[in-house]
Amino acid sequence: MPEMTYRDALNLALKEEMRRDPSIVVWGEDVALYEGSFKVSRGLLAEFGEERVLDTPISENTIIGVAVGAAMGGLRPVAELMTVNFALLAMDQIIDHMTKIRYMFGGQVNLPMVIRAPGGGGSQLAAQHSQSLETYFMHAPGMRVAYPATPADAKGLLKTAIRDNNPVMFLEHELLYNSKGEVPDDPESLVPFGKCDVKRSGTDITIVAYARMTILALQAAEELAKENISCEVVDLRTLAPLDAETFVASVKKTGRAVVVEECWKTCGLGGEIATRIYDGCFDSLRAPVRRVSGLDVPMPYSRKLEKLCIPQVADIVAVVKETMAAKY
Amino acid sequence: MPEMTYRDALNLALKEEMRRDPSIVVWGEDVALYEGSFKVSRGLLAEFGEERVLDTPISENTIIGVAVGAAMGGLRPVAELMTVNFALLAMDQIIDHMTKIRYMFGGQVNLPMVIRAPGGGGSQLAAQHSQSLETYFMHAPGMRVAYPATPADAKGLLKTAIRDNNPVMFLEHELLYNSKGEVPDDPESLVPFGKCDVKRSGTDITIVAYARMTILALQAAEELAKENISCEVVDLRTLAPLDAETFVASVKKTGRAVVVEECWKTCGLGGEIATRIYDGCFDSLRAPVRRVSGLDVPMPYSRKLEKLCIPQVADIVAVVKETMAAKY
Amino acid sequence: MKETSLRAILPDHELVRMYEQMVLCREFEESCAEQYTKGHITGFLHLYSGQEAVAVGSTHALHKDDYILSAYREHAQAIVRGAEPRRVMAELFGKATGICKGKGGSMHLFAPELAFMGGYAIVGGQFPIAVGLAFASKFRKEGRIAACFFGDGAVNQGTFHESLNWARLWELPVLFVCENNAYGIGTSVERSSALADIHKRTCGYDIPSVRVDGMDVMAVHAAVKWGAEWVREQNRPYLIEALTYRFRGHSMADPGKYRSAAEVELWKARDPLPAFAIRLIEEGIVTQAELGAIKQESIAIVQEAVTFAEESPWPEDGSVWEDIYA
Amino acid sequence: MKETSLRAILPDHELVRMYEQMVLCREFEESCAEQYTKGHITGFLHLYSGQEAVAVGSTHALHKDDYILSAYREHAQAIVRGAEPRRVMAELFGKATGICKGKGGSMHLFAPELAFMGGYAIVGGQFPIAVGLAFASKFRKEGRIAACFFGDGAVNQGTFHESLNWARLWELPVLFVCENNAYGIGTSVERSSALADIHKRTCGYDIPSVRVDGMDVMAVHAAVKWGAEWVREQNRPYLIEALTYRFRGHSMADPGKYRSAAEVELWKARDPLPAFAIRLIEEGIVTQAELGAIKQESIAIVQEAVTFAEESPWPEDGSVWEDIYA
Ligand SMILES: Cc1ncc(C[n+]2csc(CCOP(=O)(O)OP(=O)(O)O)c2C)c(N)n1
Ligand SMILES: Cc1ncc(C[n+]2csc(CCOP(=O)(O)OP(=O)(O)O)c2C)c(N)n1
Ligand SMILES: [Mg+2]
Ligand SMILES: [Mg+2]
Repeated sequence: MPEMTYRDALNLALKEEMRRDPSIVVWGEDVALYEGSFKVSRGLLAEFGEERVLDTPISENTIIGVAVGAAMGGLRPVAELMTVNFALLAMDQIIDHMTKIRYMFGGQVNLPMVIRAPGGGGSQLAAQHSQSLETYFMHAPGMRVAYPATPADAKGLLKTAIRDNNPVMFLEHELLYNSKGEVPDDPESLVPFGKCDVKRSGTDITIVAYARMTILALQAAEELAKENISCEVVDLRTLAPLDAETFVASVKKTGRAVVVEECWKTCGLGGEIATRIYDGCFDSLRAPVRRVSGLDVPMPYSRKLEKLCIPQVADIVAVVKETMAAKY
Repeated sequence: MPEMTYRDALNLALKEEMRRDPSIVVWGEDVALYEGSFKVSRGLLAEFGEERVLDTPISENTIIGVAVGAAMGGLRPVAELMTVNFALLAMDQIIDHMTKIRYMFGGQVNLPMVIRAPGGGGSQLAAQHSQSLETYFMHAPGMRVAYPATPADAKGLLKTAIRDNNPVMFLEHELLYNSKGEVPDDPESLVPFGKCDVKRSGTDITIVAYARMTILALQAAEELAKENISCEVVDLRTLAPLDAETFVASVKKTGRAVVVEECWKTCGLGGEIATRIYDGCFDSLRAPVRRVSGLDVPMPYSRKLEKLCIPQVADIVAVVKETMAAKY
Repeated sequence: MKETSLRAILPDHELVRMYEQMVLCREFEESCAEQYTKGHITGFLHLYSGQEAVAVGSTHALHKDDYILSAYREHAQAIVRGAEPRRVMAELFGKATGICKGKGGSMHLFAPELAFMGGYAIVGGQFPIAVGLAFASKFRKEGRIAACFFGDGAVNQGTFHESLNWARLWELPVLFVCENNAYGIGTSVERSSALADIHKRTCGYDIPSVRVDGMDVMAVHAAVKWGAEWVREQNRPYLIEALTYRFRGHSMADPGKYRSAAEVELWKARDPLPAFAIRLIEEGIVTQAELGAIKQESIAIVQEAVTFAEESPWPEDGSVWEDIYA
Repeated sequence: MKETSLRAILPDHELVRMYEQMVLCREFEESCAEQYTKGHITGFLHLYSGQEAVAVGSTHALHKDDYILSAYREHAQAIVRGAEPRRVMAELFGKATGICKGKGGSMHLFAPELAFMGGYAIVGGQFPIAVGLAFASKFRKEGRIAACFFGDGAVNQGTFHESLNWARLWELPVLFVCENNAYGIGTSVERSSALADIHKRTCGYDIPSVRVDGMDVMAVHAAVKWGAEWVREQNRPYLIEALTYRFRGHSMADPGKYRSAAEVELWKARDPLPAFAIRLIEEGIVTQAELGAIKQESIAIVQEAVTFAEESPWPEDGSVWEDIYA
């Protein structure tokens, strides 16, 4: 398997799918001529031409709404929001339209569309540009939500997203674009939705995470192994559908769980995961499920403060140790 | 204490506060001449004139953004979103601006503003007009979120909201407008933020609820009392700040808890409440915390189906009984 | 000046059909009001009475496969496009036989086989969707245009602006049709729009536009005919503002106190139904007796629709989980 | 035609002050670039070099208490308004002494005591806020106007439309100033706007507007002077489009390949700094030697700012929880 970056894996997924299916079109701010502000769409305009790869005005709600219409009209649009923060300008088309149209119209139409949105914090972009909004998308029924941690999952999940006949919110982590890993080169190798991936097996405690938090959880597990704590790291991969079965089974085995989420803690997805774990493992849990979360503050700019707001490896290590030490 | 409706209690709160403080201004779609589509602003234009009570174009994002600016400029705007559903068109100004401005500008400015938004389902208004979006507001730091269940709380909380120097999302339930109750007529009688109200004391199980769900919980408690199940009903009143102390103390006492939420279950506020209960009562809980939630579907129009999507008294009764019966 | 003879524009049977549809829509809406009062129809109910010339004039000027999108006052748009009144009524009753299985209700009719692409309840929500459908049509070289209907209140939403700019920039075949009935709920155009001449608001996008008498079905027909062909040929957007009026309140919940009785009467005197009937009679296209028969026929269709809706089954409980995902 | 003598417009000391500020801003930005390369400044960094005539010409034409709002390319706007360069630099370093205590960074400068009401990083986010400030000023009879600066890319956001309509409808004193630097990141105005003449986009709102040479500080000054007074007297919005250019990439991350070298050179030949310097010398307002001194002075100010920022303490960890709630 060739090694490539998360960015290149996404780029390859787009290219392979666009070659396969001429009804796939791509648009967004600066995705064509400029090749994307994170260069994920590099080479698309050159290969597929300006009929299929289009730059748009800065009009996020309409970027999504036009995709909704085009999907109703028989195409498979992949719309990029330059960053997920701008989804807040498009919540009307995302939540009021994209996720509801199929249902409210009695199932008479499919919306095979993908929204690609880079997100997450950690680059000192301050409050308006560092948000982790995944919980907002998980909360609303009617769409799939994927958020890969590795290049292989990035490629396989994006291909699945594009082939899915449902709307998909496809989140990408800005700090993972340069991360490298092996990626299957078979264009038919897909990663299914609704299946967690156990990225590390362990026996003492389960760490449930997603996207960049998975990478940090794996680093934490490595450190903890030195102290003889054996962590199982479960990567959600898709937030919707949520594969509770896999992480519940893991916690049943280990008896302890920590959830790592980059988003704000209050009403973040970590509360949902924790509740599902309690639902499924009430009598096998040996300690309360702990959350390692983004702080409940707007993101500060200063790197000194920013670091406090985003879960760090050391935070995970500390909370795992506390959970292991808890006596009940 | 005079008896009045939730609607009139809100109306009175607006009037009393506007009489007290001339910097309070009110605007929204059809709030002035038409007196509000739910008539909460009845009589305001007549009493306070068109300088302070203004109709706006149908431009929700700007309705909020203008309030943000006016608050920065020294006024105390109370902006109405005709229904909370339209907050989705204003998420940019609500989440990117209103909740972040104070922080990102280093605390140099206050935003004393209130967004009033009627919401909730149950009137066969279908998917785009029946949303319960409270979790979205709870998730984002930087604002207060109030959601009263009774006329007294409606008046007292709205007055607190208007006097607060922070942005407040003030939610009102459309099906409660005609509900009646005693309301203190002292204009200085306020209801504090961040304090749950134990609306019924009990010993066997705690039901945590808010807004209309509190009313249903009280009805359920009444029925359950006939079967000798003693329910304590805790009404959150403000979702942010969240008074976990009170409901945790209640569950410590009863040993069992059910959370009732009108919103979608997945990543709804019920998961947060449940997790806080587990955090606080891990060793005193006698059964898993159960959620009675809105179904994870866009709201269907047909009343037959709609009823299935919104928690009903019978659902609460059933889940409480199951929780009481659970053996661990 | 003598008006052009109707026969010079359309064949007799189509003219009669147009009149029949106007009457049918009026009867349908009046029946809805009755069913709402009886509690059979619930939720929001926005009636179209008074505006029939717009839906009928437009639809007959469009190709059958041109896309139509509308807001929540869309019963007539759907029925004129060919939706069965009985299935529309069943939808309003929330029955399983409804056009959207009871899931959409009054504000969300949808019939893709008729290229009727939906009623939308978020004011301004349909603009970008229409642009997207036009994009798909152009991309697939289908030659269909997207006709997007909306109210005067919708033009102050950001999506109106974003969509006009986008449609012109990408050169897409969208026909924007504003049904200016003078009010958005209780707020008049003058109190919501900086420029009350709505058709002039396209000047900032290099999009041509025209204002037309929306109470005159043939005037609407002519404007849409010309506009739709221009859009189709140029692959560019165009906007038509039709001046019209709703005879009832905004929805069934609205007593309509913000309009004077005199104003309402003035507009009722311009009712598009009798106005069109008179022209049809004057030109000898129908007789007075035929007019009566048309009305009876419409009443019968609507009554049958109500019976059908009443007798139809409720959706199965299990269906609440269906239709979310493909 | 001979241009009006500068002295007939403003006193010597103010003209010199304007030039000093233009030089200071340029030096400040160039120093930021250097500090970014060294890793002292992080995040997004959008420099203003090339556009100085707009901030300087505008600010000097406004009253000191008129509100100013801008986007994320706002260092110069803040400094010209009176923000201390050292506190701005400290903000960019993320230090506790920064103008927003290190919480805002480059894109979110704020100085309410100077009526500088903020840099905003959501394209188009500042429009309604400016309208709200104008409302507050009018309501409180303060006589201040709100000057809202924004880029060419921002005019396609829904908020632009909603805010123009609103400001005109409510008759509010907002001066909209578009800094048209021809690109929104890599997309030219022609490729994003249906009507590339941005000032003409106000026609749909009955708002007057003008286009001005944004490389000429006195032309900007004249346009803003006239516009601001008109806005103040009429209590109505007005829009100015200033044609300008950024000499650097969109942000430090942008190599700027979408612009030809020839185009960049053409604009650099119109650099507002030397152009203004020549006029000041021609009219005998400054000498060549004084120009040199001004530059040295600016360099010193900026160096001091960097030293201040370097030596300033980081924010305390505990401050992360401060400033959210009042
Ligand atoms: C985004 C949004 N805001 C507000 C509403 C509430 N609302 C429903 S209809 C309406 C007035 C719309 O007026 P207009 O566009 O003129 O259409 P008409 O009802 O006259 O046909 C309003 C404000 C809504 N449905 N959606
Ligand atoms: C709502 C939103 N969408 C997209 C972006 C990303 N973005 C930042 S600057 C920019 C271009 C803006 O161009 P313009 O308004 O012309 O300002 P300029 O950078 O030229 O000063 C874009 C698309 C953003 N910050 N906010
Ligand atoms: Mg109208
Ligand atoms: Mg620009």
